[in-house]
Amino acid sequence: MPLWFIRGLRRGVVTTRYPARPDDSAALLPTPPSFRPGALTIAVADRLAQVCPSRALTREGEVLLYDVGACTACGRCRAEVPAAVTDSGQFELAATIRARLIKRIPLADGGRAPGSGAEVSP
Amino acid sequence: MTAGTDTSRGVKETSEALREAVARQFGRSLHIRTLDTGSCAACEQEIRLLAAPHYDLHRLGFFFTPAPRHADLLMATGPMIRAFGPAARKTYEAMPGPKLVVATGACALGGVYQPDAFTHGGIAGTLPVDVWIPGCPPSPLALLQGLLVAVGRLAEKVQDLSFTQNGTPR
Amino acid sequence: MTAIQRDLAGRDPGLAGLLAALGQDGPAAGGPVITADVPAGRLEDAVRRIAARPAARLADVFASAADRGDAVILRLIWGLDADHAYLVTESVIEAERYPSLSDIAPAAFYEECEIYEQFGIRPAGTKPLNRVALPPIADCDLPRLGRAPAPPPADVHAPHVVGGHAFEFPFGPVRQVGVESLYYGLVTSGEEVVDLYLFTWHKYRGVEWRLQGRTPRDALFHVERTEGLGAVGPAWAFAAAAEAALGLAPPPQAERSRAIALELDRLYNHAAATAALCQSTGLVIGQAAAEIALERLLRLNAAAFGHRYLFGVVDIGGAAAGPDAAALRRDLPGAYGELRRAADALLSTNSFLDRLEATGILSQEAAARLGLVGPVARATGLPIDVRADHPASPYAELLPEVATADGGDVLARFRVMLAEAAESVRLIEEMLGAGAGPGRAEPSGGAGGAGSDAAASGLGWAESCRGEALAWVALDDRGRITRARLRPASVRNWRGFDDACRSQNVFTDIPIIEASFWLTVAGTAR
Amino acid sequence: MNPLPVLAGAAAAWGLAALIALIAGASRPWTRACCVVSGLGGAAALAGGAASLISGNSRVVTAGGPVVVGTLQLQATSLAGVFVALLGLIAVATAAYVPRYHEPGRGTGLYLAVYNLALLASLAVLVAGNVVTFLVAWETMALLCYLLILRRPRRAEVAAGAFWFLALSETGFVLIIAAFVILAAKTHTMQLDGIAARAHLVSGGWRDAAYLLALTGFGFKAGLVPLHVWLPEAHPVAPADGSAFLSGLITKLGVYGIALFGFWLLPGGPAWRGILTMAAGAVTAAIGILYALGERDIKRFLAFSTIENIGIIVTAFGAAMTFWAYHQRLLWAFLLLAGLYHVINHGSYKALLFLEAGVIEHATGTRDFDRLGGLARRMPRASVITFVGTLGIAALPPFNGFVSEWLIFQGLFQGFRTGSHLIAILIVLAAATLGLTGGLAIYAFVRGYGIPFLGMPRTRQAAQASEARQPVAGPALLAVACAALAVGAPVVLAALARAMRTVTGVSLRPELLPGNLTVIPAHTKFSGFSPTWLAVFLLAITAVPVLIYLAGRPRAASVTGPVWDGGIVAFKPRMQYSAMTFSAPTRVTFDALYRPSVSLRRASDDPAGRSGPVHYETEVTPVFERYLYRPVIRAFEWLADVVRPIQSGDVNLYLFYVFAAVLVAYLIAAL
Repeated sequence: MPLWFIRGLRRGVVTTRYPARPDDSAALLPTPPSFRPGALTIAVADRLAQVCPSRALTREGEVLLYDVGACTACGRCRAEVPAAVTDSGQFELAATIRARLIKRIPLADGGRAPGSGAEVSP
Repeated sequence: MTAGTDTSRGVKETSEALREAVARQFGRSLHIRTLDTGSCAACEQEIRLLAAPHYDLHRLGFFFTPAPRHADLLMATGPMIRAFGPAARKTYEAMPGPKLVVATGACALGGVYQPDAFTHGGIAGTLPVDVWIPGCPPSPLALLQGLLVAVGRLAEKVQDLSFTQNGTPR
Repeated sequence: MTAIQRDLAGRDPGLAGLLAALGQDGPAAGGPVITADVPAGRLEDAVRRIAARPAARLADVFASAADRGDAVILRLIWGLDADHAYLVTESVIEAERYPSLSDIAPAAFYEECEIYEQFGIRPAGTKPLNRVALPPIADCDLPRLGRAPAPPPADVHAPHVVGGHAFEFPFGPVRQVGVESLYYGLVTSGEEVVDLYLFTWHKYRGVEWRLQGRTPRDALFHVERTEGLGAVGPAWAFAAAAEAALGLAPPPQAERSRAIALELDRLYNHAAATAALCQSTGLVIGQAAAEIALERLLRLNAAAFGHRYLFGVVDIGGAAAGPDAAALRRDLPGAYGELRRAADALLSTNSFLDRLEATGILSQEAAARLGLVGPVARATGLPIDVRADHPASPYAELLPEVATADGGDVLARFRVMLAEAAESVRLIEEMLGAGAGPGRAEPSGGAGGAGSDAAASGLGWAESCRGEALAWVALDDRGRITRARLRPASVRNWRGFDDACRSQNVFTDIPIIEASFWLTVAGTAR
Repeated sequence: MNPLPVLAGAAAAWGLAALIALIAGASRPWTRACCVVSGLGGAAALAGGAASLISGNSRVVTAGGPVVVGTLQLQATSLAGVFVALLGLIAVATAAYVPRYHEPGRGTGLYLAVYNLALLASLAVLVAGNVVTFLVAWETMALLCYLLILRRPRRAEVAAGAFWFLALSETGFVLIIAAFVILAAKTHTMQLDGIAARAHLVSGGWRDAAYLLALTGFGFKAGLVPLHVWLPEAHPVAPADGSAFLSGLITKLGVYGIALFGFWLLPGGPAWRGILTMAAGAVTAAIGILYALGERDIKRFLAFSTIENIGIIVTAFGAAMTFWAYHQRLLWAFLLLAGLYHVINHGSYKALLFLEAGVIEHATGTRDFDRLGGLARRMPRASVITFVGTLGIAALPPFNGFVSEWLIFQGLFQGFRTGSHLIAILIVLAAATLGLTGGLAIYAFVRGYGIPFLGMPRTRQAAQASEARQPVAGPALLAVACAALAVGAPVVLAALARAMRTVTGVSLRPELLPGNLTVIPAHTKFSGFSPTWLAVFLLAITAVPVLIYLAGRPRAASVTGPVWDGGIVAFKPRMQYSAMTFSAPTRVTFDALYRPSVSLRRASDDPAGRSGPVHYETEVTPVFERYLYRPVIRAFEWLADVVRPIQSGDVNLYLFYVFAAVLVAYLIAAL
């Protein structure tokens, strides 16, 4: 046992300083997507909603409803439309009210502009 | 969006009161009981790692306890299998008040499983949830943040996030 | 692993005879998967013939509803390890009863119970069946894969002590902190463990039911989340099954990408098992050391594939993500070094070894009888390893070392895990050398794949961290799943758990045994 | 004062009670009347016994002229006084118990008649003044007890149990006769005090022979291992009050016999005699409690615990004799006193426990531990009373068992005063054995109380048990006695010390009781404590946490929830410790003694996967019955076969036998 104790001391401290200081291992984590409204047309929104395996994305009229709680950060939407979806880099997502996890993302001008959204000006 | 929304609204005020009561009564020490309502075991692994050297939640005054009688906070994972519902309710009722429930992981929040004959698709319908931690599985860091939000030691960030950004994606 | 053609040269000529006996024109049925139709009348005889064969093990038994009528198709999957082939026999069962398979091949008992619950047909004979998935609730009517059993006979229940000088020690389902829900019924005379049985119904999610009607890619999302600890193996098996059905051949770099993920998966699971062993033996510092290694391995996973538990790596027809080779080369030695140092220190700590030696002994005979797989089987000296017995790219070229031990106790399992971890590191480095990355083979023709637009089915397998994971998928002509069978290794190895515990007289050894099996309830109650 | 008249009153009362029962046992009021009379007799016996402790041995009274069996002579001795008092106590308790326990009826009438006559006969044994009276009374007592056990003769196990009792009792009787004959022949007197006075005339060899015969003969009745086998057979089949009487008193008559020979008729003797007695006692104690742990039947369990306590008493006696051999008269008298004190204590709580066993059996219809459970809620009165008895017999303060066992231990711990290392070690060994016994006894009675009274009911009968209309007064009285004998220990011991002065001639009073309620084991500056103050102190201590709780009770309304069960569907009675599983560790540790046999049956033990219900059985081998008595019985059967030919049934042959016998007699006379 003392041997173990010494090993422990030799090993040194690995403990994160979070929340006092940010932890850089967070950069490795898969994080929920972030969307570029400019690139989100109705067609794109429907494609995203269609590939989302956890039904985190649904289109409600001219709004893309994004349920961060249901999202598993699987990255399929990003793979589907890379131009419109990127990585939010957020991992501090705890909410005390479920509704706060549901985001309403406006679609680009009623979705008139088709395509990848690359030509949509921000 | 999910069965849980109304419930969570219903318990909002109480959950605020609870958090204050918790802060008052337990100071900065809190005992945690976990509850697996049908998870895939990944959330469990992340929760176990909270006690590991890299995260060491004891330094923040959190402790795990196997006995719900000693627990102040219930970390529930999984989509709440219907057959497990009674056991989950028993566990919650076995805890002394004031008590908090933390829905942990996408399953518990209604992400992976839709309500059907097997599961409730989330725990909100069965237990009054106070804090929701997304992620599949939520990383230990996310869990730490959730716990600290639960006891009111960190402000929640998510309501200020829009998950939209302009400019071309990285 | 998708169907890659192998010639029959390496095979024992007896196989041809066997196949002939099964009514197959032998050599024609080449390839790693041989399918044989066996009429219900000749099923018993066929099972006897195959079971009599050396190194033939009944890997899985499952049923699916026939297209017409309420007949049931009973499929037996045999691992003909010596012949490097899987043999799938199909029998159409019209009657309520079918010949009792477990009397010939005991490994089939658990599945017989399962099939009774799901399809309402039961083996001939009067043997009582155990409850497997359906909760013991009176008006429980969960959707089934087939038709519900006719009014269920009273003899379907978990075994209970009904009398005498023993009592049931209830444990769970809500157990220690941070473990899955699982109910032990521990039947004890006060000192010795007379019997031990498990309830897993409170985690039964009906995954196989919920996969029906989905596209394989959509289904894969759920397959990965069926057993999250060690998700790569089952996911790969499922993907391979779908690929076999669709006739896809993933590009080599994608296969290596998968394989790297699989070995990383093995690494972190063995590290987690080590931590669990330390926890169950009360060796806190050792646990901390193992957990440091575990956390570093998980971060390595995240760095290499973008997910700590390697979800979303495997894809139908290839790999959705490729490893960050630089990150792997940089961090793998360090992370593995942590594990190695912790393990070396543990293996020189007598107070630790004393708890492991001669604990949870499982005889080789029992392991073979119950059809156990993976480290649990290998620790009894059974060299069962899909990567060597049924190799497919990239393992066909890598020729992985199969680590075995004898004794069958917890220590043997621990040693096997450590040896495998070392081997995994070697394999990863080799595959990195060969180059790995994302990639996907798109269906060539219609959804049916391989040009044919008829409904297709396929078998897939992979050596997950817990042992052989099998999957069998049948697609309709629209490429949607009509029946998906998942058989993670957990399903197999739990049935050896009570034997191992019964070899013990001390309750406190049971957590140690559980840690050394390192199974998940989620994998069983899928 | 002379207690004999009082005792005569007791005898008369019991005779009258027997008469009433015989005539009008069928009617409830008359049964009550009978019990009242019997109870009065008991009170008289209690008083008389106590009196004879103080007043010393009365003179011998020759009641009536020559009877067929010799003259009837009576004497109230201080030694017997202890047992007479106990007899009275038990008689009162059972008298209060019987009316509610027995349904009036012909059988009950007969039973009560027999029972009161048995009381009478036991009293006669205790006040017998000469050998013949003693033997006649003894045999009468034995036969009446046999009838007592035969309350329900049609049941096979009843007949068997009763037969065990009779057979061993008669075997012992023969040895007892031999012992008395030796003494009477050597001292040329039949009077007991005469024998005591002229004991020095008996040569050493004959003394030892007589003592060994007596030890064995009375050992059968007392239940010394291996002569104990009748207790577990006879106790369960007798009615509860009968068992209480058998265990509380009849076994003590055996102890009385041993004390009679060891301390009055043949005081002292060589060291080995004491060592032998002590060893017999220690072995009996250990084996008794171990077998008690193996039992499921409450009454068999209590019977084995009786064997254990007899062992403790006899150990004390043996140690006393050893001390005599080493001229430690003080400890000699002290250990005798401690043993007699334990006799009273055990009589009180064991009778209590047997009476409550009867209550449980009536309320639930079973005596099987593993079919009971949760009775504390259903039967609060019974559970409280039983708890008192349990604390007493487990030798836990503040009750009486603790005081007497403490005294015995203190006596044994002074083995070093013998001056001989070997003897000191042997005595300490005996103490160690009693230590093990005491520990196992606590274990056994945690089980004996916890399994039936705590937890969940294991059967429907247990769940529906009701103690309405069940007897209370009798056991309650004994519970009070248990407390009084502990709290009032100084008084009791004072009386016993007086008796010791009569029996041993040693005056213990100053050493034992320096006043201020303290008790000192024979030698000051060794140890000492005050049972009275201990009791007070314990009550105070238990009060403290209660007060603290009441003071610091949270103001908020407390919530009562179900037991945390790990979320299982429902707790089932089979999910709790049963009597057999609770004692499994001892079965494993002492398997050399138990030789347990295990059988595991299962609906399907298929190698593929066990399924269906399992049934686990473990049985303890009855070593003594199987390896000691069965051969003997076989031998007798063989002998019977051998001698059968001479029983031809031919009259002439029998005439020839008579003739031959007469001839032999004449020849002997002629020589």
